[in-house]
This record gives sequence, C-alpha cells and structure tokens, in this order.
Amino acid sequence: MSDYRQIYLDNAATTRVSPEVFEAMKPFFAEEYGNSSTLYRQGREAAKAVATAREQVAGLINANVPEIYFTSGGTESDNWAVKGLVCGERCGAGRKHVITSAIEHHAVLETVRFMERHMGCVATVLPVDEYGLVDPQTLRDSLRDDTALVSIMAANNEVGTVEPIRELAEIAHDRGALFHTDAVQAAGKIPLDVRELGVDLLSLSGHKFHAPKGIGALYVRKGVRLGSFMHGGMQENNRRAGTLNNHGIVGLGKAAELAKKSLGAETGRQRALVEDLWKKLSAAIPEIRRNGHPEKRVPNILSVCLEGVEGEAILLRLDMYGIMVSSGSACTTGSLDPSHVLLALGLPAEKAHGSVRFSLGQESAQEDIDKVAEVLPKVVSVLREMSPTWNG
Amino acid sequence: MSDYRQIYLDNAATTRVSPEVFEAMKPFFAEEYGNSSTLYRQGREAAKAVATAREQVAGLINANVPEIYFTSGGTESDNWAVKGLVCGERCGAGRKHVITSAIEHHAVLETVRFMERHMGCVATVLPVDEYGLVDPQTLRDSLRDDTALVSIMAANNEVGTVEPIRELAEIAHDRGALFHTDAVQAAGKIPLDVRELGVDLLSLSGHKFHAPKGIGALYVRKGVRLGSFMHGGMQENNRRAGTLNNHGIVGLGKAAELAKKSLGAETGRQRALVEDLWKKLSAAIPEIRRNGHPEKRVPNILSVCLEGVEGEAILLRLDMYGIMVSSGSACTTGSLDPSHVLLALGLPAEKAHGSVRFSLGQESAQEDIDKVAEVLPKVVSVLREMSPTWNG
Amino acid sequence: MYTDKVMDHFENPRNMGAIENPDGVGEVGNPTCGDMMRISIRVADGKLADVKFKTLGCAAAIATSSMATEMAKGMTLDEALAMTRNNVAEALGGLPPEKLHCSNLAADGIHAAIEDYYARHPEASKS
Amino acid sequence: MYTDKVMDHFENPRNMGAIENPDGVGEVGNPTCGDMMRISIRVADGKLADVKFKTLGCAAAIATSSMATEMAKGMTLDEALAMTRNNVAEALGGLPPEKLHCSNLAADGIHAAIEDYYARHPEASKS
Ligand SMILES: Cc1ncc(COP(=O)(O)O)c(C=O)c1O
Ligand SMILES: Cc1ncc(COP(=O)(O)O)c(C=O)c1O
Ligand code: FES
Ligand code: FES
Repeated sequence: MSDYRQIYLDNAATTRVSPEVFEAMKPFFAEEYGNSSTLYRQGREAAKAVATAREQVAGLINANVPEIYFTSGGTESDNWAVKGLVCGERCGAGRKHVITSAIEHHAVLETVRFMERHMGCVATVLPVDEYGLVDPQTLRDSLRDDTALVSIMAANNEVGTVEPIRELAEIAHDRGALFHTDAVQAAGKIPLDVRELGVDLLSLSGHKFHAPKGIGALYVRKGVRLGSFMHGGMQENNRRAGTLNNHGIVGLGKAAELAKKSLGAETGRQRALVEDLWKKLSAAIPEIRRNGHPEKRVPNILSVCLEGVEGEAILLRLDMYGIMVSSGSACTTGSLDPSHVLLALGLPAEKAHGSVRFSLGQESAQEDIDKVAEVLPKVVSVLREMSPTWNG
Repeated sequence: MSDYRQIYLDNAATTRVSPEVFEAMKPFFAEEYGNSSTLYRQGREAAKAVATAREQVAGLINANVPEIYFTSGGTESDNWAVKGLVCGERCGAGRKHVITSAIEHHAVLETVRFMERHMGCVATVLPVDEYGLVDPQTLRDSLRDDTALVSIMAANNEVGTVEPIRELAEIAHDRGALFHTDAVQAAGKIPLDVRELGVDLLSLSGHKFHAPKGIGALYVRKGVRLGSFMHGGMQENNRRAGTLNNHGIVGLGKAAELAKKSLGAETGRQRALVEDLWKKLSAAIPEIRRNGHPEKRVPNILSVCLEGVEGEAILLRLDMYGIMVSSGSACTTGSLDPSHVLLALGLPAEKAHGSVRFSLGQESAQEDIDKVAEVLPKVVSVLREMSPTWNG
Repeated sequence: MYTDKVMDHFENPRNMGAIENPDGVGEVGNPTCGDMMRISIRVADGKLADVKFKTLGCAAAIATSSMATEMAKGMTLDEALAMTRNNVAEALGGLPPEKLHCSNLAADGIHAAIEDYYARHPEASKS
Repeated sequence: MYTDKVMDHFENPRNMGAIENPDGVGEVGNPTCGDMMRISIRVADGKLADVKFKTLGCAAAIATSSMATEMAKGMTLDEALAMTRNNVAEALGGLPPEKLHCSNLAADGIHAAIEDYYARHPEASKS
C-alpha cells in the first residue's frame, strides 16, 4: 500500500523547503560561505544577503529592519523572550510576575516553569474557553503591579485558534507589562502587523512556512530592554551571539517574501480546502468533533476528535495510505497525558486521546483532501471495530 | 585585481561546506523534510538519518552515542555547558565558583561574565603564559571546594595553542569540579578522545570543519547532571528542546565522518603548509613575529604580528589580491581593544593591532601559500611606507 | 521506532473480535489513559481453545494484543497464566521503553480472562 | 561596510608621504590604540600649498587621511582650521559608526599641523 502518492498534511509540524527558498540558499553552502562579520569581499557579500533577508522578514510582520534578530528557531525565540525579559532588566526592576496561557507551546510553558522553579519568578497560567480563546477580562484581572511579561500565542499549533492579541497587548501595556506573542503558527498564515498588534516581542520559526529547520527570528520592538540569551560574540548588534547561519537566514528571508506575496490567496485556498475536508469527514464519520474556534483560526489547521479510537493508531493507519498527519494522543508523544491543549479546552482525556490534526501547506491540493475523505472513514471504522468502547 | 584565484585562509572563522556534506544534506530540504519526532514513515526516515549522524559525531570524539546532543552551534554549546551546570543542579548543591581562562572564546567568557553579574556566580579567570598555555599548577591553586566547573578550551581560535586538557581535567576532578572544554577549533583538527581526555562536557561547531553553519553539538558525559538551556519540547532526550535541524545534523555527521577519516593525513599536510608559510614570510618580512606555541598547536593556524602596520589594513589589502584572512585588530571588530587573546599572551596593544591570522582548511593548497608568500611582503611594505611609526 | 513485527501485527491484527458466549472475559485498562482491552476466551480440555481481543489503544497496544492472543492460543491455562509481559514484548522483537506501560495490558487481559473463567467455573481447580 | 569611495582612497591613497622641510607637522593618535597619523604641510600665501600624511591605522584611518589632505590642499589656513571631521566623512560617502573615532584623526592632524606652523611662525597671525 506504500505506493500511494504522499499526502503530507502535517505542515504545522514542519514544512517542505520550497524550491525558490532552496535556490536562494544554495550558494551559501559552498560558494558564498564567508563569515558575514568579516571584512573581505566574500564576507561583505554574505552580510549583504543577510541584510536583505532581514528586510524580508521585517516586511512580513511590518517591523523595522533593526528590530529583527535571527535565532535558531521558534524554541530559541520563545526562550529568549521569556528569559531575556524576566531575568534581565525587568527582573532587576522588581518585576517577577509572568502571565501566559494554558495552551502555549512547551517552548513558552516549560521556559516559564523553569523561571518559576529556578529564577524566583511567579507565573499565572490563564485558562482558555472551549474554543481555546484567552478571555481579555481574565488577563486584566490577573495583571499585577509586578507583572514583567505577558506571553500569549498568536495562533495555537494544535487547534489553530487565533487569539485576540491586539486587545490582550493593550491590556498588558495598561499595567506596564510587556507583551510577547509566539507567532510561530501564525507567521505566513495570517496577516501580522507588529505595529497594529502593539506587541513588544514576537517569535517566528522558518520551518513552519517553507524555510529550512534551524532558523527563526525574534522581533524586539525598538526600545525594549531585553537581556541576551545567547552570550558570546558581538553578532546581531551584540544581542545574539554566534556565527550567523547565512543559508538559513537567506532561506528565511526568501520564505518570508514568498509568504507575504501569497498570503491573501493562499489563506483563501487553504481555508476552502479545510472546510471541504471537514464537510466530507463530518458527513461520512459518526461521532467526529471539530476542535478549536470555528472562525477565529488559522486557515490551514483542522483538528478533530474521534470517539472510540486512539490517535496514534489513526496516524499509523493513515501512513499506510501515504497520508501524514499528527495526533494529540499521549501515546504519540511518550508522555502519559494527552495534549495539554485539548485538556485545557475542556475535552475529557478519553476524547483527547482520539484526536487527529490535519495541517495544510502551500502544496496541499484538492486531491489530497479527497483522498483523506475517502480513507479516513475506512480507517476509523476498522479501528472502531477493534475497539471495546465502540458498540461495545 | 579582483580576478585572482580566491585564496581562502580564514577557515578558523568558517569553512566551505564540502561537496560530500552538501550531497548528504540535500535530500533533507525538500524530500525527506519530515519532522524527526513524528511516527509516520517519512519522520522515521529522518529519525534514522539523525541517529546515524549522532553515531558519526560520537565517533569523532570517541563518545557513546547517547552522550551527543545537537545544538545550533558552538556558541549554544558553550552557553549550555556553563549555564546548565552552574545554574542547574550544581548551583543548588552550593557550588557557585567557575574557573576559565583569559583566552577563551567570548561564547565562554561572556557567558561566565553573565553568570557573575546576574546569577550570583563567582569566577576566576586564569592567566596564560606567553604561548597561551594555562599552567596546571595555577589551576590547582585556584580550585575551591565550591568550584562547580572548569572550562578551558581545547585549542585557541586566534593563535592555535592546544591546552593540556587531560591534565587540567584531572586536576579539576580531584577537587570535585566538572570539566568543560570548548573544542570548536580542535574538532576535526587534532585527535580528540573524550574518554582519554576525561572531560565531562565538550563543545563543537559544524561550520568549523566543513559542515554548515547553525549546527553544533555538546558532548555530555553519561551521568553528568546538566540543566537544560533550551526549554520546550521533549527532543534530545528531553534535554534540548526545538525541532531538530535535520539537514544540519546530517551535514554535521557527514563532516565528522570525513574529518575522522582524513585526520592524520590532513594534519600532516596542513602543518607542513603552515610551516612553509612561516618560513617564507619570516625570511621575506622584517619585524614579523609568530604568536602561540611553536609545537602545542593545531596544524591549521598561523598567527603573526607585524610591526608598524594595522591588521584591518592588511586584511583589506590582501583581499585586493583575493586572499582572505582575519585579524586580531580592534579596528576589525569595532571594539576599542585589540584581541583579548593577544593581550593575554602579553603582547602590547600596539603589536596586537598588527596581527594577522592565516587558517587553512581541507582545500588549502601549496599554491595558496606561495601566493601569500609573494603578496604579503608587498602589502606590508606598502603599508609600512605609509606608517609614521616605521622608519619614522 | 516500532519493529517490523510490531507493524505487521498492528496492520494485520490476529484474533481480533469477541467470542460469542465466551468461557471467560477479561477487561483491563482505562479509556482515560487511552488504552483499554477486552479479551474473551474459550476453554476446552484445560486449554485455551480460542482467544480474541478488542483493543482501544496505540499501535503497541494493538500489536501486543494480537501477539499475546496468538501466543496464548493452545496453551494450558497454567501456561497462559505464566505468560509475562516480557514474553510478549520479546516475541515482537522489542518495544520502545515509553510503550511498555500499554503493552503490559495484553498479558494482564489474558490473565484476567482466565481468572474470570475460574470464577465462573469454581469446579475447575487452579494448580 | 565601507563605501566605494572609502575603498578607493584606501587602495589608492593620495598625498601619502612626508614633506621635506615642512612648515608644520601635526601628530595625533596613539599606536596603542592602533592608529597614529603624522601630517606635514607646506604653507604659501596663507594657503596650504601641500599636505602629506603618514598613517598607521585601519582602512578608514587611511582613507580619511587621503581624503582630508586632498580636501585641505589649496585651502587657506582658516578654511582648513574650519574643516570638521564630518566634512571628511561626508566627502567619503559616510563611515561606519564604529569607525568615527579613528576618522576624526585626519582633520585633527591637519589642525595640529597648522597649529605647529603658527607656533613656528609667530608672525603669521591667526584670524
Ligand atoms: C506555537 C509554536 N511555538 C514554538 C514552536 C517551536 O519552534 P521550533 O521547533 O522551530 O523550535 C512550535 C513548533 O514546534 C510551535 O508550533
Ligand atoms: C573557540 C571557539 N568557540 C566558540 C565559537 C563559537 O562557535 P559558533 O560561531 O558556531 O557559535 C568559535 C567560533 O566562532 C570558536 O572559535
Ligand atoms: S495505548 Fe497509550 S501508549 Fe499504547
Ligand atoms: S584605526 Fe582603529 S578604527 Fe580605524
């Protein structure tokens, strides 16, 4: 069965590097390999390419060019934002309180937990409603005079819900706290304008929108005093040490440029595919439920729960047909609890175990949707037939 | 003059990705792009490639495979080693003292300074002798009961001096301190055996030995309790979060394999070229001085000081002939003080300003050496003629 | 991460289903944990004449169900009671360490079904 | 980072050398800082008839020496004294911010040479 066309619907996990991005990066491996902080011609050429990429990334989120700092990915950006603020200048100023949400990525949640356990911080983790939305009033009530930072993601990676960042950032600023948003799942998927959103820090990661793995960026609004996370050389205006990953940076820039260009059209196209998939699946499969907010969401993610089956089993059965998806089941991750996101949305554990996430990318096509709509009902009924909790 | 053959003698800054490495990485951009922690076939393939790379890197330094953790480069490895130990378990155990040397890379020195300024650590920075060697007796005298970590580099990046790591590690262990070595300039240049050296932690960086930029590794001896630096997902045995940089990891593995294979022959070849260069330069240029240890050094670095000229000017003049080198001059880096390494070796600032580093790589050839031997004397005499401190 | 044998039993599970009018039924696991298993057995001449499973769970849970029932079929009740979790994992060529908790279920389920058989048939004496 | 104009003056410096029997000499900078400059001038009719430099320093130091001497030649002493660091940097199409400290030297050196001229020729009155 493995000769089926590969149907990759796990773009929220990682994406294929697009051909234009690969072409843009290619010279930086074995031709323009110079260190971008040296002075000779070859290094200067690399520095120019890095400067262009910085413009492209700034363009995607309407930042000023010097506000973009390159990192090794979304995880580093999130770590930097949280640790650099809380541990740096703000902490010295006596602000030790951090607010985040229950559905953040582990890159934020685990970092906040570390700050609590080892750095003397205090954290408030905001609940979300059944759609995954943070309630602005709850944020308002949780802010304290010593709140250093509020970190709420722009879009959730499991269910796709888009948070009301602009409103939340304003509320944080009213109390003198800074605002970070993890926009790893939002960048390139929905329009992002740091000025309009009013955020102070924003994380993004290249491999989520067709740039390579191992490259990301942190937007740091001009004037924000952020301590360093990566100490060493004077790269990135003395704020992020380490030899610049030129090929990655060039790839990130190119991907940002492409994403910006195609944003409107791709959004519409992917949203239509997702709706079509949901329509077909919900018609063909009994006891299927959609997760996340019906409208406030990124266009490319469909998360469902399937009664009486377990996520990893679905994932591996779909793989037999060349369909690649992801699951929020605990069994997939090797931990004991299923997805903290689904639980935070109020799903009982037994339902959360039966979740599957389809996430589209620029290469996803109607035929992929049709194939899933044909295969998933079969897979689910095979597994349900096996299940002691179905028709029991 | 720009149509000269490019002569790249700045391999200690960064190297060209070798063709085999590029070929090995290539499929991981647009074909095998799956996330290595997913379960479907494509992800499993990526995971297998990562496992192979881990073996290759372990092989280069004679580590056990699970002792290798992938990072975004030398800077991250150094940050992790220092912060993870001092800030993590050891610190809780009341050990707050760190020892390092005056000639470490900024990735270690600045990290140690950060720990002092913000984390309540106390640091001792060991001096070096005129060749750049750390004196074992000085280390012995500096160790305290609360010394958590000794971090001494395996080879210095500016002058190439190789430190007596085995002896130093033993001394540290005698007092219950752990030992980290920054082997970024040593890996792939001289044989490294973590068991024989007896180190607990070792940093390396791919782009210094013909792998791409943005990938590195930290060796963590089994049993060493090291706190995380990058918090988030459960990758890397729950010790280093972030989606794995598959192409980078595969490239690093391949480069490690190639380096190991060619180590003996390349070492000899590069050492002979360096000696030949020194012989020719010292015969042709008056008032030239060699930096670093005459024997205890990596094979690929020649650092010299030239009386009466300034490093950046030499660098840019050599670039006119297509020769790329590096300089320890303050003017090159934009800081006010010249290289902290040359000053630590006891060179007066005016001499340190006139330093140039030639660093060879696997592509460096005799004709490159001959060209430098022909061009540098000309460049130096043009600049000296311009100089008010020469023949006054 | 899974061996070919695990994948084979996952993709083509043996003994899937429920025995009509079984001599014993064992139910282990908990849907809250994402795994649950119901084993039904038919006993003849002190041996397991038939063993079937229904399993909710991951690939490891399904594969161990399939493998364990396959192994148990034809065993005496004593032999089946002596079957351990490790026997099953070994027969599958190993399981990832984080999957051991769910793969324990299969042997436990068979044991529970046999206990159920003894409970229903007090005359059948355990050795 | 350097403009083409800077690179041109660095690669082909104008007015490099020392005037024999100069009317004034200015020495600024410090080799410890990596930069030092000696400007020698010849004065005729209250104007700088010739200006030459010797410079130890980076590309910016050499290029500003070249540019500043080029600009100064033919100026009246007053004009040359009014020449600022910024004039020179502007004429070169700008300099990286971290290079401003060394590029200051050139104008300073010319001023120092003129001061020296006045010191040697008390009869020449400053306006
Ligand atoms: C919302 C979110 N934040 C952060 C990350 C971490 O990004 P990376 O894997 O690039 O480190 C991810 C993806 O893994 C994500 O989905
Ligand atoms: C000795 C040494 N340590 C650490 C580093 C930092 O490595 P990277 O640039 O890969 O972060 C370098 C090179 O820049 C180095 O030479
Ligand atoms: S059913 Fe959860 S790990 Fe197998
Ligand atoms: S001479 Fe040092 S910056 Fe110019």
